[in-house]
Amino acid sequence: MAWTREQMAARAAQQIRDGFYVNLGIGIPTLVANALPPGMTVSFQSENGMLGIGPFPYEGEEDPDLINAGKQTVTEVPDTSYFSSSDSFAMIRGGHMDLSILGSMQVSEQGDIANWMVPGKMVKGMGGAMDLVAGAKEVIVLMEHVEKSGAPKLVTRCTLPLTGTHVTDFVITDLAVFEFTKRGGTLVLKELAPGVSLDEVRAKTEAKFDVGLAN
Amino acid sequence: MAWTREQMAARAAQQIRDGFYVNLGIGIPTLVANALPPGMTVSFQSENGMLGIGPFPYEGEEDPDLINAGKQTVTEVPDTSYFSSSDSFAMIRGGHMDLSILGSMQVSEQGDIANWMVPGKMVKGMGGAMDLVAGAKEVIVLMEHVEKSGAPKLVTRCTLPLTGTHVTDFVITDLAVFEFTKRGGTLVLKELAPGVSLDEVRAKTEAKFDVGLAN
Amino acid sequence: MRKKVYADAASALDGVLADGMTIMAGGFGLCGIPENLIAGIRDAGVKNLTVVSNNCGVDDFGLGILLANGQIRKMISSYVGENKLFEKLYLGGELELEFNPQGTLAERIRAGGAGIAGFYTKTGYGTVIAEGKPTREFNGHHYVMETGLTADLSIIKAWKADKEGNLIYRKTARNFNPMMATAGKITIVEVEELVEIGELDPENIHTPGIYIDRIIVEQGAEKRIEKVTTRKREEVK
Amino acid sequence: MRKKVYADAASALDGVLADGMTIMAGGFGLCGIPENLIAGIRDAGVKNLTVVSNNCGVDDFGLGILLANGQIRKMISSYVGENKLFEKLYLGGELELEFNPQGTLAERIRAGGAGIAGFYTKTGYGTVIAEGKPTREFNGHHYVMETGLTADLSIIKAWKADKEGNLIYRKTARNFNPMMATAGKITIVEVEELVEIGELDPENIHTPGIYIDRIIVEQGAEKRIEKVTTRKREEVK
Repeated sequence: MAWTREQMAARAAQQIRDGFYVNLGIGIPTLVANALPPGMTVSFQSENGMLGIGPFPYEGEEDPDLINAGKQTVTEVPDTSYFSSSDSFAMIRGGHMDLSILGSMQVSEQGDIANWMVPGKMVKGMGGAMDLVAGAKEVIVLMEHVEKSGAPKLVTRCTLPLTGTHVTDFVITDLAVFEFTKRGGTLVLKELAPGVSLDEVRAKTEAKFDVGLAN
Repeated sequence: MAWTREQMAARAAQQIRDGFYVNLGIGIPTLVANALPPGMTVSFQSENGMLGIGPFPYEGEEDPDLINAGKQTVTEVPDTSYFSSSDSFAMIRGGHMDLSILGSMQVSEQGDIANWMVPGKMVKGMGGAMDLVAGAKEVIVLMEHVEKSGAPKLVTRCTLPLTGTHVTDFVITDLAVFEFTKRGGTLVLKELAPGVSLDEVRAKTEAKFDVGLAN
Repeated sequence: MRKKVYADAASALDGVLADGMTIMAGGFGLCGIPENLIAGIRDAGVKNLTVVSNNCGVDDFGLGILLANGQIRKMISSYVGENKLFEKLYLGGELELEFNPQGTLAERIRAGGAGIAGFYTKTGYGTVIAEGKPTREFNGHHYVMETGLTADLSIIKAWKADKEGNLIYRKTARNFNPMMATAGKITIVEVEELVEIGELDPENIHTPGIYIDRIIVEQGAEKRIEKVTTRKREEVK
Repeated sequence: MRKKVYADAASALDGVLADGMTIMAGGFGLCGIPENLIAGIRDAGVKNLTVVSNNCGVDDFGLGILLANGQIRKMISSYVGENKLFEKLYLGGELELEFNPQGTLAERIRAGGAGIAGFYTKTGYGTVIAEGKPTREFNGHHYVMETGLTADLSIIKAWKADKEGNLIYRKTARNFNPMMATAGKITIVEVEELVEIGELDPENIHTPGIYIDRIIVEQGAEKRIEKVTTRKREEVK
């Protein structure tokens, strides 16, 4: 049975180490914060200029000056710091974020990501995604295994405009977990969701991958 | 009679307009702060990271954490702000300083400045001088008209290693005041110190200059 | 004497607006935007503007009101997804759009204010963003050259200013405001509170007054929240 | 749990030093220098260091003690005029020296920490500083390309840290410390006071804790003043 969004987030949370500084993209990645095991010290960064993000505020305590990159109201934690957008992206681009977890429309077998633009549809913009994939020490993509149409999202080459090339380390879908041997290296299937068969994953994956399942 | 150092500084102070943000180099330029007419609002910047510099501290009140770019102890004023060296030079390089007043060993008739290095002597380094001459909106050189040896310091071409090219707007020496028509333009003699003759200035100046003395 | 304080947006904008000019506008989404100054630009009716701002407001608020009023010819932004009017104008060819990755946009503005004419970033290498731009290899990695960005006018929002223009921002309302303060030929700030010189801590001034030409105290700002997200309060034991 | 706090310089430097490494050291003159950490490096005896620092201390203090101990092979600085030993070693060919204009040095370090591989500045164009470096014209002006600078280790000085490594600096002791904090593969800070997490104002943190790996509380620092300049106290009426 395929993983739910929450289970995908929980699986991604397993990749987070104690002490990590992490940037979470919008969508499924935002669920990762709630899936962390207790007792871990992890700081979340928001690219609009905040390190150390707390939970949503209590009703009535929303502060218009305190939002995350998804424009949602959030709160401080005791070690929060605020900074400008240029300082924020200096942090991201300079390789100081341990991990960026973000959604994608396609990931190629070279680790290219396409997550910001569908030609013919209105272009919303890439926001901070190109900086995050170029800058974070580790990049995890969290996405459905296939399009609503059934088309594979793990592809030989991205057909959509790219966000970055050779930037993916880890891909977690509702069906399986993949890891790249290194940046721009080989894609390896590491885990299957419970009840999901290798054949199903093969059928729904266009990208070439090695099988490295633990037994 | 040639101007004293204090008189040179006073002449330089006349170039400062109300509201100016000014960086003063070490040596004679530091005297300019004391020569300002009362009632003017002028802020002095120090490239080690301070805007709004007060006078020297009272004896016994020196703060090792509060120095100017000449490494002298200074004080705050009510509108002081502190910032990092990169922010300080962003301010300088970005063209936000109205005026930089600095000493020099040579100035050429193209407005080139050479003020940081004498070949064969120990090299101390250029510090912030290259950034200041490249970045300030207006650059005034305050220097003796000739070397101790009698050699002219206003020269056809600088023989010493350059600090910047086409960067001088104004030159004030103990004998005279010169202005460049524009950056990289023509050098024009504007004033003579009391009792100093045009012939004396001609004799002691290698650089070609036009005479534009007020009568 | 520096006289930086103006009575309102109209007087602060007087003499600095012109058709076809480039304006940087601070804010991220609707957070930390200069509401009064945007309204002042709408009222002035100046046209054919190029606006540099991370986003373009929403349909009826923020920079959206300049769009609705037909004043913007071109946007330089990283994300404009919250604005339906934007889509309509863009698809109708009435609006030019230049996308910059958010970090590249922030850095271009910082560079513009800091006298850095160009810089090399990994961001966007191998993507459409790099097309037509010089690239260069450093230590085996590929970088794209981006250029510094300046504006004829920057309109920004801060929390507090003293009368010299020293500024502090509040929480994530800081965002693009500090860099834009440095990159405008003229910079006007809108603040919630104006204090006397000497009341701000000199160690904690986010933007030194040298960057600020004019100051107004914000009147009647809405400070709209784009996406209210909350959690339920736990039961009191 | 992040465990960033160490007992002293020796323990904080344990395992991070190696012959031939590049070290960035904060400070301007003798102001804002990490005295304990410099002494710790002297005690460790590591050799052939490349040191990036605006100055090189004085003969018997600051980085001067590493010079005197023969540990520095190369300096990258903007001004070394206060140090006679420096002159002797340099003229004797025992010391390499790379001068950077002070603003270029500051920006190279910021760039190194910010993932900017290179940038264009007007500073030094047409001078010996530009020799061998790429140049480029932007809007009719000439610029020199300078590269980002990083280090194996940065040793910096701050006023206060919380246990997460959020830092604030004091007055002009800030100088090069914030950029160097971002440009070291490992960054160790020496502070005058360590406080609990939550005690520093989140709006006024000069360096966020993400940049700080290890923290020590300074013991017995001299904080020497290079040039004491004072004025006479006015007569009390």
